[in-house]
Amino acid sequence: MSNDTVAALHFRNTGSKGCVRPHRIALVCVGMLLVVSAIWLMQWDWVPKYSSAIAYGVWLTLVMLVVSCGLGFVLSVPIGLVQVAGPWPLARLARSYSNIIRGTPLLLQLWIIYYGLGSVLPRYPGIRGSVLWPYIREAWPYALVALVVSFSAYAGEVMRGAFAGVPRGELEAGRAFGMSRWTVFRRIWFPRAVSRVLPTLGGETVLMLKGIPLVATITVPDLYGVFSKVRQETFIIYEPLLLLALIYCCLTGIIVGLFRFFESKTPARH
Amino acid sequence: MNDKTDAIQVSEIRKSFGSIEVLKGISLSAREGDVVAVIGGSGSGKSTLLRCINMLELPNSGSVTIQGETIAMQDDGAGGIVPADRKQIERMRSRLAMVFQSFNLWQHMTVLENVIEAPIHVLGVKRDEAIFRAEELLRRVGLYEKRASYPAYLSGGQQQRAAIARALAVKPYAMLFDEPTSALDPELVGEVLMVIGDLVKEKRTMILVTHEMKFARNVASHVVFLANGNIVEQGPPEQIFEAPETDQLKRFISSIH
Amino acid sequence: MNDKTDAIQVSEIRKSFGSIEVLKGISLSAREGDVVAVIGGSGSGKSTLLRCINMLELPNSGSVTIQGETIAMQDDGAGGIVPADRKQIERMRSRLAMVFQSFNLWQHMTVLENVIEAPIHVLGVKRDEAIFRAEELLRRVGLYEKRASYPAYLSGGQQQRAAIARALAVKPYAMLFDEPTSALDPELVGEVLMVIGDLVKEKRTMILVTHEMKFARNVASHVVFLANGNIVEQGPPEQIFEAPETDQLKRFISSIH
Amino acid sequence: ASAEQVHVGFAAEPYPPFSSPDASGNWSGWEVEFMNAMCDAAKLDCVITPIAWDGIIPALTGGKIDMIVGSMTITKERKKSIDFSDKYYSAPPGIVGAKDLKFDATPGTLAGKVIGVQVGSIHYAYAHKHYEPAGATIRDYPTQDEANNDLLAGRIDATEMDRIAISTFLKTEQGAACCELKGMVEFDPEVLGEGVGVGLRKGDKELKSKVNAAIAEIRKNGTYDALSKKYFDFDIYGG
Amino acid sequence: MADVGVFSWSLLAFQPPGWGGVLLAGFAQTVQIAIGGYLLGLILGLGGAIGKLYGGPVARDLLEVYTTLVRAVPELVLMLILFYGGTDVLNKLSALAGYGSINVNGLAAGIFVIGVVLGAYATEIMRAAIQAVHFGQIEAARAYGMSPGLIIRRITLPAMLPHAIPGLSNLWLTAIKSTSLLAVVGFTELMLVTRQAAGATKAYMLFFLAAGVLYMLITHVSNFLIGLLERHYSRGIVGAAK
Ligand SMILES: Nc1ncnc2c1ncn2[C@@H]1O[C@H](COP(=O)(O)OP(=O)(O)OP(=O)(O)O)[C@@H](O)[C@H]1O
Ligand SMILES: Nc1ncnc2c1ncn2[C@@H]1O[C@H](COP(=O)(O)OP(=O)(O)OP(=O)(O)O)[C@@H](O)[C@H]1O
Ligand SMILES: [Mg+2]
Ligand SMILES: [Mg+2]
Repeated sequence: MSNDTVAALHFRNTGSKGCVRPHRIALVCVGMLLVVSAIWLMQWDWVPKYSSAIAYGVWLTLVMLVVSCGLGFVLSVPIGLVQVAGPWPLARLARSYSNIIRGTPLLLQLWIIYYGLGSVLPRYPGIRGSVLWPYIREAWPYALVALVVSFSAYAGEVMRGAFAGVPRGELEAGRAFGMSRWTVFRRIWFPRAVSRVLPTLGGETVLMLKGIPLVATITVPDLYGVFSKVRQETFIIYEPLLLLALIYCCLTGIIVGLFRFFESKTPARH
Repeated sequence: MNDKTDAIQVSEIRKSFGSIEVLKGISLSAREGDVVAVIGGSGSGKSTLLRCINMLELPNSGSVTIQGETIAMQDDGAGGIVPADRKQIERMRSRLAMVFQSFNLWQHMTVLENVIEAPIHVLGVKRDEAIFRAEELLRRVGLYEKRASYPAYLSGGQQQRAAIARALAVKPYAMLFDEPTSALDPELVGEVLMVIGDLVKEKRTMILVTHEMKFARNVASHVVFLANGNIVEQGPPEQIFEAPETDQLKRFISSIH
Repeated sequence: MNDKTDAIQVSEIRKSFGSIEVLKGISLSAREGDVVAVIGGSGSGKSTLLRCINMLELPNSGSVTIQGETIAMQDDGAGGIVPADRKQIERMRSRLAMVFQSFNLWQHMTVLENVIEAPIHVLGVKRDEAIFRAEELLRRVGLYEKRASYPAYLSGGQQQRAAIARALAVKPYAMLFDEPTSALDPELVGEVLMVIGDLVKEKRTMILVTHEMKFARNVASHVVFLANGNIVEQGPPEQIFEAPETDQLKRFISSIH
Repeated sequence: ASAEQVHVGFAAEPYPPFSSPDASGNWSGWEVEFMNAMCDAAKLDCVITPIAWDGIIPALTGGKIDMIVGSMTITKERKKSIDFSDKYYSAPPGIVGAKDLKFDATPGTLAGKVIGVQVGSIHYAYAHKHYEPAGATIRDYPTQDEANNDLLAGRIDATEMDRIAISTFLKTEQGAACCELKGMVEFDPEVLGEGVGVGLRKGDKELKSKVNAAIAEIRKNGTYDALSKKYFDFDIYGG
Repeated sequence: MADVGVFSWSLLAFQPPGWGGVLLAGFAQTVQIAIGGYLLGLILGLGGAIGKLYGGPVARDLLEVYTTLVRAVPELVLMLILFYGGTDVLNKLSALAGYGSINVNGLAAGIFVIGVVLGAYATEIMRAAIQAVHFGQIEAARAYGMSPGLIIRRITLPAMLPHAIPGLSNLWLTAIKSTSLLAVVGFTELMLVTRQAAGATKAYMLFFLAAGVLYMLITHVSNFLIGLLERHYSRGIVGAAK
């Protein structure tokens, strides 16, 4: 470690991105070796049998991800905004909401909503006969509610920082041109805030993806559920977990790639 | 000179932050085509005055009249005043264009988008037309080549020129400049002053806070010297710079080079 | 004058960034007590030259001698050179004190802590003694009252003065100043120039990159004009400012006010 | 030397009347007493180690525990990864459902119904094999307890569990109020297996023979019947 | 069924048959694992960050693989892999070395798993924080002849702290919450005892809410302490500490 690497790192950042440097080749070889030996030495005969179940699990996980992040984000905007610019009772409310949700594990929230609330609800007379009953008795609505609530709290915190971080001067410039409050919000505050925190939101989305397996504990058969089924039925211990990890890596890669794409559409910060 | 109407009239503006009174009853008027230069030490309240004129800062008392129309204010019930009609304020502001010391360009828009934003979304100009005019303005301030760049990639001087183009795009009735060159490298000051000099030749009404005394002297039709929230002296530039009356102004002028 | 030894001697320094050659073989020497002012347009390589002198930037070729001791370099096997002995470089650097354009004060330390840091941790001075000396220095630059403040709470001029005190605290053999006033408000420039002027009176060896021509002229014993990575002209200030020979220098001098 | 320590894996979730922890952290239930008797007979120093059911087999193969006493049925599939002792009880499974719904344990009548089962149990395997193809929806619960709870709440129509668990459930006030035994399922040896045995690491021959000997001994000397009487009014060992 | 909506608070008594004592014991376990895992994560993170910034190319690539993988795979899956796979590998190794199977202490295993997961996040947080330190400050240190080790110790680390504290404090809250996942591998922490208590007494809502209160308690106390820390370490940063 020389002085000058320190300097070079700060200046060059990621100047040379060559994948063909010798040590990379060696690393890739080691990696390939691991993969090949995993394929050879481990047991993969169960994969074809479950492939359609896995595909369905991926689809279900993605649907839950998109819906919960989408709705959660929509909720997060007012949650973040009122904390920055809202009247204090609303700001307090949003603050407590965000603190409570972020202060307790998602697993606990899922259980409270499904086993706790869900077992209290049916005891109210009339509910079983209502048109909503077919949904209330399913597990996925509870999962979705818990995920949306969770995402809205985390993203709300991100958006709070984002709104607060937009330089006041730019908002004032908007007002100085006679923009109405709504126009300032729509044209400047919101897009500017979002463009600043796209990477962070990307990170939150990955976290959400990784939180989804917990819904398997309330009987929603997501991707993780499919694999625990595989494990229970075949009694193969590690192989399903490894494949599952691989699939999650791919999904994460896709999410990260998507956010990179959006980021490239917005101007850099520096 | 008396046949010109008052473009901007500020009367008895007072403004406190907490217990500190920053403006202690300032009155000021600029007729059409006037260039009023506001000078004064750091912290004397120059920026605050400018910001009170377009109500980015609400004065505690006093009134502002633009082009004969007084901004309606009402008591806020706590000893201060608040605008009575937000729509009026928005309309007024769209007639005054402000150029900030720190540019305040919208970082998420290209230079061109910055310039067409207010015409389209405030004045309701059609997009094509706004672009046409914006390109003309950018050519004029020498930024046509940079129209597709984001502000972060421009030098300070270029950013300031973009901010001026953005201000001009709303065809403002009057312009407010807050130290348009103080955030710039000495080498970039020149180009911005040149652009402002052009505007002066066009006889645009302007209120200009500046540290560049030489420039103020050359372009201003009227100079106002602010100290401790009061107008200590005002008059034509020759008088202010060559025959300062008060000690305060004399000290101030000698301290600047 | 010839009996003075060479304090800093730079010979045939070349430096490229990628394919652009920024310094094209610069030689320069400062004798003890000399004040060398380096002037030149933006991008002419002034900062790079200064940074090469204390090896913050590694030159591609050439050598630097401080107080008679040449910094040992060796081939890096890729056509460039690298320091042969890191300890030597660290020792050399502790004799040269650099004052940066952007101050570069350590933000997590108070002014006093900034000033005592290098004496204690590089020179091994005892804490009490370092504090004693630091307070003296801070008094001298007029910052004694601010010794317990963090840099972020100081004005630009105060920060620059703190940076100068920090540099003086290592009892440097020579000082390198990189545009010590260009990041400052016009009003703050004065106070920093005054402190530097004091150092000049003490006959401290200095290399000074500056945009303040008037100042350069008053304090420098020798002026070097850089353009495109070459020394285009050098000599005593009177000659450089009053009788420039090359067109380039003439143009440069006329462009600065 | 005195007896060596043996870590006995118990499913961490309560499974009355076989095993459930109380507030002081003591485990009680038929299976706990059985284990104690067995360990005494085999002269083993047994320590209860609760492990989530989901991970109990990896815990065994990974050496965290040395045997599983967790009402684990001996099945062909499981035998691929672990060994079993001889059986120590068996209980045929049945279907419990809400009183106001009409169906029995045959796949045809369960079409369109929602059946809850515990992940990884034989009931889980059975339901997925026989009821799902017939048109029933299977919901997988981490524990039987939660499935029962959802049955009470009306969120599932039925659950499959073994006869002993059924009788315990139907003895509770809420269980009796809402549900009834709809019928015993048709036997399928492939998934329903050969009774419940102690799970052992593959190749752990020594422990296996000790356990088998101990089970035989407590059955012979009456200890087994004595402790079973406290919990059940029928022969839990089965035929 | 009679007591719908009415909690029987006696279930929370500290002495059995109340479950309060069990809950608190689980809570203590949770806090222990969280602290242990967090400290391990910090150590890994600091090493990782320095390795990533200043290490050789191989070290940098390996660290990149570590942080990417760990951050891409759900904690639940990682825990299963590490918890079972880890002890499996350990046993095999010790068997190779001739020690026979060793029994891994559950607490140590939990701390290890949490630490490895948190380490990946801590690496990224600290790396970003180090990079956020204005380069001029490091350059100034070099200009005064400081050696690289001295620079890291005296300038980089303390200057980075204010940038790292927000991320690291979030990570601490994550640490507490992710202990709940150990319930899935049967670790007797707060979540698992909650579930046992709820299952045994059927008072689901009561125990879930009680657990929620305990989690809130610790996050609140943590937030308060973090606030103090932050104020202390962001001296010198304008507008940092409110
Ligand atoms: N939002 C605010 N809250 C509190 N005090 C303020 C605020 N804005 C300005 N001030 C104070 O009001 C005084 C005048 O500020 P103002 O910015 O108008 O000065 P200025 O003349 O523009 O100075 P400069 O030349 O340094 O820009 C200063 O003392 C400043 O600290
Ligand atoms: N690390 C670097 N990588 C690439 N190019 C660089 C680097 N540092 C400086 N340069 C380039 O070298 C040239 C000289 O830079 P230098 O900073 O020495 O100029 P300068 O004379 O100090 O200018 P100024 O007066 O604007 O500070 C410039 O064109 C600059 O873009
Ligand atoms: Mg101002
Ligand atoms: Mg420079």
